[in-house]
Amino acid sequence: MTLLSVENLKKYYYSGVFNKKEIRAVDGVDIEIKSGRTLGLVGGSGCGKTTVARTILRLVEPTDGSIVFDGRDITKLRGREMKNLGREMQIIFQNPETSLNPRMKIYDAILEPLTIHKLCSADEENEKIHRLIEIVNLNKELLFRYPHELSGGQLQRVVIARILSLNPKFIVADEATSMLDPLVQAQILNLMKDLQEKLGISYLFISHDMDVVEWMSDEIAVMDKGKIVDWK
Amino acid sequence: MKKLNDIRNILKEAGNNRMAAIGGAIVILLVLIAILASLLSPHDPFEQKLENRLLNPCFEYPFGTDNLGRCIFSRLIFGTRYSLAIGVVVVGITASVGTTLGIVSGYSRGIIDETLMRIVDIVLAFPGIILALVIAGILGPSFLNVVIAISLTHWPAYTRLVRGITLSLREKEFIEGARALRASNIYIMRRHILPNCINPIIVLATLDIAHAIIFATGLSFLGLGIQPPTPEWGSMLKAGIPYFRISPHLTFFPGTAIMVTVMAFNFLGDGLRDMIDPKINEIILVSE
Amino acid sequence: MSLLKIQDLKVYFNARGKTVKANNGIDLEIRENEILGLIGETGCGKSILGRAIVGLLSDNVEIRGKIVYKNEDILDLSEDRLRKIRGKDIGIILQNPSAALNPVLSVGNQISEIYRYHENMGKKEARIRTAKMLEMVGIDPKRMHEYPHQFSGGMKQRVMIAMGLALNPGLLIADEPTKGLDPTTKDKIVDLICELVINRNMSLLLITHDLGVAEKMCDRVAVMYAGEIIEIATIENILSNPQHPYTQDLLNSRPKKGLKPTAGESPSLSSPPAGCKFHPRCRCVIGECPKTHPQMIETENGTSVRCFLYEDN
Amino acid sequence: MLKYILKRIFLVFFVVIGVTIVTFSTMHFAPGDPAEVIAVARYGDDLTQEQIDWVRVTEGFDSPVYIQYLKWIKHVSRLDLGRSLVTSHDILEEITIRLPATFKLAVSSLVISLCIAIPAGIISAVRKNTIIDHLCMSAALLGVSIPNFWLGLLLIWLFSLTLHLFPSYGYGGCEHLVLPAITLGTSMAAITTRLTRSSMLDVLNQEYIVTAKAKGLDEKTIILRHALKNAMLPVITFAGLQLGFLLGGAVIVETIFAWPGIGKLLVDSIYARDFAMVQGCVLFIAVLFAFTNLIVDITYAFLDPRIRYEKT
Repeated sequence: MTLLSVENLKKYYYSGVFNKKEIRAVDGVDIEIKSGRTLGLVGGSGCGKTTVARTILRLVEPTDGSIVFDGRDITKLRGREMKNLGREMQIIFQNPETSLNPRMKIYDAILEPLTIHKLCSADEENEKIHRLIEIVNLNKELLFRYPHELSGGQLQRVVIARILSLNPKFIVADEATSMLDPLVQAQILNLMKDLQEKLGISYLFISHDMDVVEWMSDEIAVMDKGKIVDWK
Repeated sequence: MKKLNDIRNILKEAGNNRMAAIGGAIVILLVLIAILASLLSPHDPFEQKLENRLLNPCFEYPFGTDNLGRCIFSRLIFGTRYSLAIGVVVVGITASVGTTLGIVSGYSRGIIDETLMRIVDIVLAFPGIILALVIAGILGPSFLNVVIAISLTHWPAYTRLVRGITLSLREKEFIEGARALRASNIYIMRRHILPNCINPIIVLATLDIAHAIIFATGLSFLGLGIQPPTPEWGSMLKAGIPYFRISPHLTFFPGTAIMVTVMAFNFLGDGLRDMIDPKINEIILVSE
Repeated sequence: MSLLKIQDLKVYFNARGKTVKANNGIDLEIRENEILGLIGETGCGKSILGRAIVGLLSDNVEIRGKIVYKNEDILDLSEDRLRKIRGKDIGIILQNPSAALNPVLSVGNQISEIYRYHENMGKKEARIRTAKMLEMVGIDPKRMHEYPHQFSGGMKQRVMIAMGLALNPGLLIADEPTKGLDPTTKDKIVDLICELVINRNMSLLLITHDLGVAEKMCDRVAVMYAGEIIEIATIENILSNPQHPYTQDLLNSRPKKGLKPTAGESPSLSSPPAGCKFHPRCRCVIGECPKTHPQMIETENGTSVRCFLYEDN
Repeated sequence: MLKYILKRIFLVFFVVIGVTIVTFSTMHFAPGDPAEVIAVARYGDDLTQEQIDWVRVTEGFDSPVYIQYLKWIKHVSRLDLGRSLVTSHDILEEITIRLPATFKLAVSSLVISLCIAIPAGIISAVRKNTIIDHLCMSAALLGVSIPNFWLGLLLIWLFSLTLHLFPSYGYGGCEHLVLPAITLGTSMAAITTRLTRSSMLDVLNQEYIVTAKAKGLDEKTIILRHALKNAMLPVITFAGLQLGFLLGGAVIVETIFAWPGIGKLLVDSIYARDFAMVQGCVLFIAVLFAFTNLIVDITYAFLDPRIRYEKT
């Protein structure tokens, strides 16, 4: 069953006040991801892979094209449904150090999605958080520390725990492990694969490292200058 | 409970930072003086005894008397109330207004940001004292008008500082992460941007109290601030000028009082700055 | 013959009251005309070792041990003598090129000042040498008057290389020269450094966490973990027959080898575990490991490793 | 860089418009009926209501606000700031007479401030946490904390009353300039010293200073060639702002020393409730300040290569 299908996705930026230059970051991209599967997206820097991810998540408004997620057309979604969409689609960023609010303790960071979507009452809180940190195997003492006291690998785990609190169906991993050390990268990638098997999450895995993408994805799309040029 | 140990370790850290400790101690002392003014002052600050005009400091009058025979020591103690009040009230207004505008304009960018920044440019186009002078001149001298005059000219400092911080925060991934969670803009500003601006604001506010006090006493010195007979340091200093040759102590003691108070806040501000984020270079730039 | 010998180097500095043992007894030798790789994860103290060699650490740092370069111990050299070595004998390419270049000076100036300062060359002559150097690292000499912000990441890295090699030093230390570069630029930089180092018969100490780069460039490799070196061997031995469990895990974590993960986190340098630093995460812990601290031992094929598994034979 | 300068020029134009609006509204919201005030000035105290109404009509005070503003702007753009309500002299003339005094005081105090602050700031940054650093910093802290009007009084008491070296007020030869310039100069030097030190420390912690050390350069060369240029950028901008501030902002010092500058004119006209003059002064000072800021921005663009050469 296809979870996400994207047709003719376009995103143009306009620069310059007088000479209107049109930059075609994403120029007609078609993507299809089946539920519980991973699509790898590879390409040099500036090929538009990050813009594709941000447009699908509607963090950036697409110029053209349609996005159908879980059977619903979400290209023009607004208001309440848009908010619910936030529970099903999530993103992991490249730099763990800046992915968490430096002033917010880890406990509150993991709890935040639940508070925003008002999904859990006060007494359930503790139990939910402990279950989440077990899944991503983080130890308990870290809960009351601040992000600057944690290592890159630990921070990325907190980000994953945070996202899992809303049990999403689809996660975009935008160069999620490219800033991590080899051993830590292996840990995180294996964690993501286990989560896929256990919870049936599908990934759009973006990276410039071909070996990692091959290990991680079922299908791979290669992008260049805003278009998909090869499909493995 | 969380809040308590945050405050405790800030105090602990303040302890070992010498400047913050000294500044903090003097400030607390001044606040006590202001509160217990009526108990501490030996004489009634308004009672005029013409026979004791222009006495030099003696046992009866520790700081001597002014041209109307009033005890300068008591008037200085009551004066603490006005200076601290102006400092705190002005900073309270300008910090809250300036910060809100700074966050809104930094976060929203686009038209709102442009217009707010142009308004800030216009207000800053007048050298600080000029606008305040004119407003006080028009509205007439009084405590409230002084507060209004200084507040109207001081809020842009916070807006610029906070906008700078918001713009740099906006680039960070955790803001986009919150947007991916579909959190509302208000929530993001309140829960993510504001907490990260608090520390620089505290530092700027402390330095700004010092600034506001100098400003207020300057206005009174020009006769446009708080009018005699209220025992405000600026007006006391101005009243002492005609008798400058024969009894300089009339101007000496109010001047020292202003200096000590302002120095205490500058000390505290510098100490906090070193403790919290030593390289907030633009705080000095913005606050001066 | 050995170019640089590091004997029992200890680098401690205190951060927030705790002493951080960044280098905890390092013994390392760099031979002439050799590319030695220093591999380790973030926070294992490898960059600090690189900077300690040329004395670039800040002054509130406590350094003990010896760094012998051409029978002179760098650690107790006078400031002037140390400056001479830094300019002429040991070049260093610092980690983050976009922060390591002065934004208000032109790229040409930042290179020609080395010639004018150390060999008090005239302005014109220095400019010619700079142009030659830029050409050698693949930058169009006409761009000499441009400023760092007008160069891309890869180009800035080339400027750093040109700066490090300006006075033709005997030893070059390159700290993460390929970090943050996309794959194509990374390969170009690797080839450039290899070519320059080899045909100028210099030695290179390559500091990196990227195994792929080390594989392509190094003759010998030293693996560092939590402030100390745990294995030194030729690149072939490291790849084909890694001895220390950590080196094995490091190699298995590569995508080619199936990204096999190792549990746990690398320890903090301010409170490292007792005994062998790797024992909390090690697959083959034996009785001795958590208690006593293992010493480096020579094993048969010239590899030296710090692990009790190889104690007896 | 051209784009940067054009943007700045457009912004200054915008700010000047805003300034005119603010200054006009100060006149408009001033208490009392402007027509009556002018009538009094023209016909003396015992005047009839018709005279006031006559003035209101002729001066156009009865028309809606924006028309009054437009009329006023027309005059201002032709450099006619109107007449003083009290002395009915031409306002612009009054201001231009006083300009040299303000300019002399501004430049001399800025020179004093920079000559003290820049060396002090640099030395205390380079020799951090030594005696000289603590000395400079406490002096700077004292300078920032002393209100300049009290400092002025102290200097008068010391130098003119007791030592009789300099006149305590008035305008004339350069001996009159000494005390006001020192008062203003030292209090500004305090602020600039703190800024220079903080900016220098910021630069000395940058990575490119480590690169300079790695090239084997000695400390003096590193400071002069690498650190100074970067550290001075914010200081020069700040000095430019201070100059703009001084061309009108030295109100208090001018008042103490009876220095016939624009600031003093403004204060006197506030006392005399001569709101036309107040408006003229404020407008002149603000526009002057806006243009000095523009010049500061443009010089900054030349000094900082990151703006001079946008990314190719």
